[in-house]
Amino acid sequence: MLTFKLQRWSAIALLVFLTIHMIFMHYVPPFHISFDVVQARLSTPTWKIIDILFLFSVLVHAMAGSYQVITDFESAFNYRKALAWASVIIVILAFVYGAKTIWAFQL
Amino acid sequence: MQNSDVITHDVIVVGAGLAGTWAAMTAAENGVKDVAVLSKIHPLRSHSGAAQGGIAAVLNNVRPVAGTGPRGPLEQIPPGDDPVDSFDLHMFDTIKGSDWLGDQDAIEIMVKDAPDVVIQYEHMGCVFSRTKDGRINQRRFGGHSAPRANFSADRTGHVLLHTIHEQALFHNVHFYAEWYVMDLIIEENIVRGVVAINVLTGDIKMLRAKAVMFGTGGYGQAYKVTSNAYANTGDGVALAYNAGAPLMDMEFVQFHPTGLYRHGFLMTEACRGEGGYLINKLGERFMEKYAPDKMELAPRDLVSRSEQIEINEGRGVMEDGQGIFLDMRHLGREKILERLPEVRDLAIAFAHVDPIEEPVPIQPTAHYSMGGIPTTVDGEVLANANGDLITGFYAAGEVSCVSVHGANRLGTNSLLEASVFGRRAGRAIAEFIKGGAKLHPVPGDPAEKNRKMVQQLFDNDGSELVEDIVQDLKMTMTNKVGIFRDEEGLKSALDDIHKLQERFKNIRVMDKSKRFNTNLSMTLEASHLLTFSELIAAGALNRQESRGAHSRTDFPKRDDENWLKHTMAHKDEDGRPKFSYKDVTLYWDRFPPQERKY
Amino acid sequence: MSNNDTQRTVTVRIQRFNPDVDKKPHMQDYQVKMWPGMTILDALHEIKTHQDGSVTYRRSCRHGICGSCAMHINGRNTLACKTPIINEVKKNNTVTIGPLPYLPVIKDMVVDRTSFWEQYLRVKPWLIPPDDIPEREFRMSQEEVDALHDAEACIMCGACYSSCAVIGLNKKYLGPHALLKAFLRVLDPRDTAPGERLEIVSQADGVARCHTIFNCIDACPKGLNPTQAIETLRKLAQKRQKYEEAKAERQKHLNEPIPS
Amino acid sequence: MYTSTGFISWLLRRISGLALVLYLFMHLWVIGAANSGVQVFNDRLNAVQTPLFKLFEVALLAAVVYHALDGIRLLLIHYFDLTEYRKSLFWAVIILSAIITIVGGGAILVIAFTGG
Repeated sequence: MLTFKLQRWSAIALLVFLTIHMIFMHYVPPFHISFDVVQARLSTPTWKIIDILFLFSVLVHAMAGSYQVITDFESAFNYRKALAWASVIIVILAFVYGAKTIWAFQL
Repeated sequence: MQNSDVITHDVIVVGAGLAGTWAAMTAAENGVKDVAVLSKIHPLRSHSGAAQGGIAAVLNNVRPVAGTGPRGPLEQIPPGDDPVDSFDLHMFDTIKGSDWLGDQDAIEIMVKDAPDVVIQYEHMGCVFSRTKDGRINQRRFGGHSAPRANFSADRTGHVLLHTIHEQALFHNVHFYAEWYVMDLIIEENIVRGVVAINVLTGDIKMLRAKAVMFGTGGYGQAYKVTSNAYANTGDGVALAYNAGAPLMDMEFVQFHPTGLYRHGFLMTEACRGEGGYLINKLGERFMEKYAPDKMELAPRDLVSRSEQIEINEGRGVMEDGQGIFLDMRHLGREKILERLPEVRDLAIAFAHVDPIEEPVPIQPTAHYSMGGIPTTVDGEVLANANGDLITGFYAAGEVSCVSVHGANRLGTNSLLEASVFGRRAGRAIAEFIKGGAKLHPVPGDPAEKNRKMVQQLFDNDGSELVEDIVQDLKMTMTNKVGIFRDEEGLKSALDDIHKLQERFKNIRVMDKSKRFNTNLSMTLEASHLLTFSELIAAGALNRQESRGAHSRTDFPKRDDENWLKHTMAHKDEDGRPKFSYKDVTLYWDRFPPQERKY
Repeated sequence: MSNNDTQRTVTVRIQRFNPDVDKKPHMQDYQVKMWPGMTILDALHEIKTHQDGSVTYRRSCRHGICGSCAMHINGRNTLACKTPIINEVKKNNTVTIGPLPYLPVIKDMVVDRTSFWEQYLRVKPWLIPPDDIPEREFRMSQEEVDALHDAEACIMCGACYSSCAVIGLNKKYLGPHALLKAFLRVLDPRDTAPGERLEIVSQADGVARCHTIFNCIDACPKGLNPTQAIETLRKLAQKRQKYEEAKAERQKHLNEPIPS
Repeated sequence: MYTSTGFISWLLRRISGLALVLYLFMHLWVIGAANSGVQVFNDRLNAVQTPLFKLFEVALLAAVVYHALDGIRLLLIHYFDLTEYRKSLFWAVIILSAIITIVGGGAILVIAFTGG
């Protein structure tokens, strides 16, 4: 039920963040993306917060979804505890890596 | 006897419908630890679940609105107002319905236990329809002079069956689903156990028990048009009869007035209870002629006969004139959807008729077996007309004959009978076991005997197909032992049955595999049909009167002088039935026999 | 529909499999002469009793209330007894019949429903009533009864269970039938263990495992809606405490008339 | 196998979901180049902004749009008890996804090939 809830709430968050992300990255000029473009955007704290939250919700949604897909198989279902921990670790690692990347644009 | 072939339990219940499950659950509830239920189909598939209209009990929740007559609207009885219904009234209706053949002591017990049983169902989680203030709702039913059919839309049997099955599971009753009982072992009037085949594997085992209880249901499959399930082949009555127990009042077979045309599926009596009409080809409500007072809500035997007369005199509907219309259009969409949803689905699925818009074609259909294994009011099986018992053998429900239904059962009294006497049997079994009942030895090796019998059936490379014999039997029973009977027809029926029994010796079983061989069980069922059909015809031939569901055109009057008694059939040494008779218990001062008019 | 049309001969294609003799299932064709109003079950009966006694299937009541004869007919699960054959033989004059999918086959159309009944037992299908049992019935309003309709009308035929893609992958999942039963007890005003039941259905193999595929609704021969029951249980599971309190409050008035 | 609109939607949802998970980690790796300095980032990003990758982007858009709309459908069904409308909602999602993909994907391609 926890997975289910995480997935539902992250899905709702994603509907907001992803729409923003898609529009700004693909449909608002400049259309060619480079370091400067990203840095210009990320210089405002609001964008930084939005991107951090976006990153977090997308990771949660992705790993909760993958976990569900995998544990639907009865053989994997029996190892669901291990798989859950693996998912959590992947989320943490990817989040740290992603957050570091967002931070990198300040340089 | 190999030990691994024997299974032992304290109590073995055969049949998992209402009566059997009630008995098993009650015995377990009362401290018997080792209760097992055998059923040839999964317990929740039992035919009790097909009952639709309701279960009778004097609860006094509902009364007719004053001044609206016998078919007017109903309302809940406000707190403090006088009750309209009473035990005496329920008793009288049942006795009159039974055409005075019901044993009045048993009827009194059933009627007085009824409210308690229904309330227990409710407390166990049964979902009943409700009145405005939240009590169990009640409706009218044929032959009942007050609204006392407690119902759950039109699937009452279904919800009762599921409820009681859940409770049995809760009380750790062990279920053997898909085990077909093929032999009952009684020696020296003491029950020893049963032999059963595990349908899944084909293994045949001896199951020993201190007490064996039968709740195996009725024998409606002997007729061509029937509301009964494929499973209702009267296995219980045939097994008991073959094992030496007597059978009582087998000639009384109820025909339900409203079976769906050609299919025979039940269109519940509640269709008429809620206000539906019966209409002939001329558009007449013909029940005016036959029961001016109760009209469509006269008892089933009377309504079925009236329909058959209309059909025989050429006023039937449909292409072959064998149908009658059940008209519910005036009830309105809302009432039909709320109260009769399942019936509507059936009519749409099988007759392609929506009762909201069109009248539904129906015809009388074989429905209920009043006769069966004679028992006391505690479910103990009688060994003879003197009242001796078969130790450890119990029966309740449609397979038994207590007898509360006499010559004709009233609607909603069957669910009640199965529940009340199933529960009483359960209590009696618990006392019997706790009173130090013993496991009696089994003489010989009955399992091996049955294995050989099956092998013989497989080896018998005859030319007859089981189905052809069964179909011929059904035609004979319907045409000659049906709603109307006479001496000539019954004699010829007996003749037919004897010939069919001979033909059966020349059968061929098509499937000879071990695993899930339903061809084998159908063959054994057919032999049971042939066994008890003979008793129906012979009992009907002997009974030279018309009473309830038994209607002789050559003896159209009831004859209390000679025939106010139960028929008991025993198996003679030569395998033919031998008849004796048992007195009916009557309260002469309270309910003396009178003419039956509606 | 002309009389001639309803009485033509049709092909019934049956998936045959007896694990004792066959390595794998194979199809076998039978010719059956239709009569007006014939159902799939009637056709099977005709085949079994006159052509091939080894064709095996479960059946009992013949009118859609016992739940024995659920099988896979022309690609969907339904009750053989409730399906007119005329509606099914439109393509090539043939109807194809097999066992319920995703379940081990015992013989021909007979499947092993063990997991189905195990899941049914897991939700504790029986009512757990209050300690204080009144002399008369508990009071319930007709609205409260109506809310239970789908769960109470369920005949446990297994058509939904064996149409569910999740069951196809994972027999540990409770399945629509058991969740429908759980719904019946959770919603029943008389049941005192809604918390315990919601706990059971909230486990990893409970309501969260439902992926809203809706096959159960499409398959149900009684027209019931298990998905809706599952959605309701999901909502209740997320506000369990509040629901338990509301129910405890309702149970204080089980002996009192429903106010009009 | 039991096919139905619900089954198809479930299958599409899973396939698009798994594709998006793969894409997500690729995306993280590409953007992660920022950790290695401006030059690496710009090189890597230029590599994935060629016209070929723009075509992949349209496929990505289709997956995201379908996955999101199907999710919205499930949310609507959950919160507003719309199980009765499951089939029409499914077709609505398919049609809407197609429209958005064509319009949005067209825009991406137009921008890419006209140089923005």
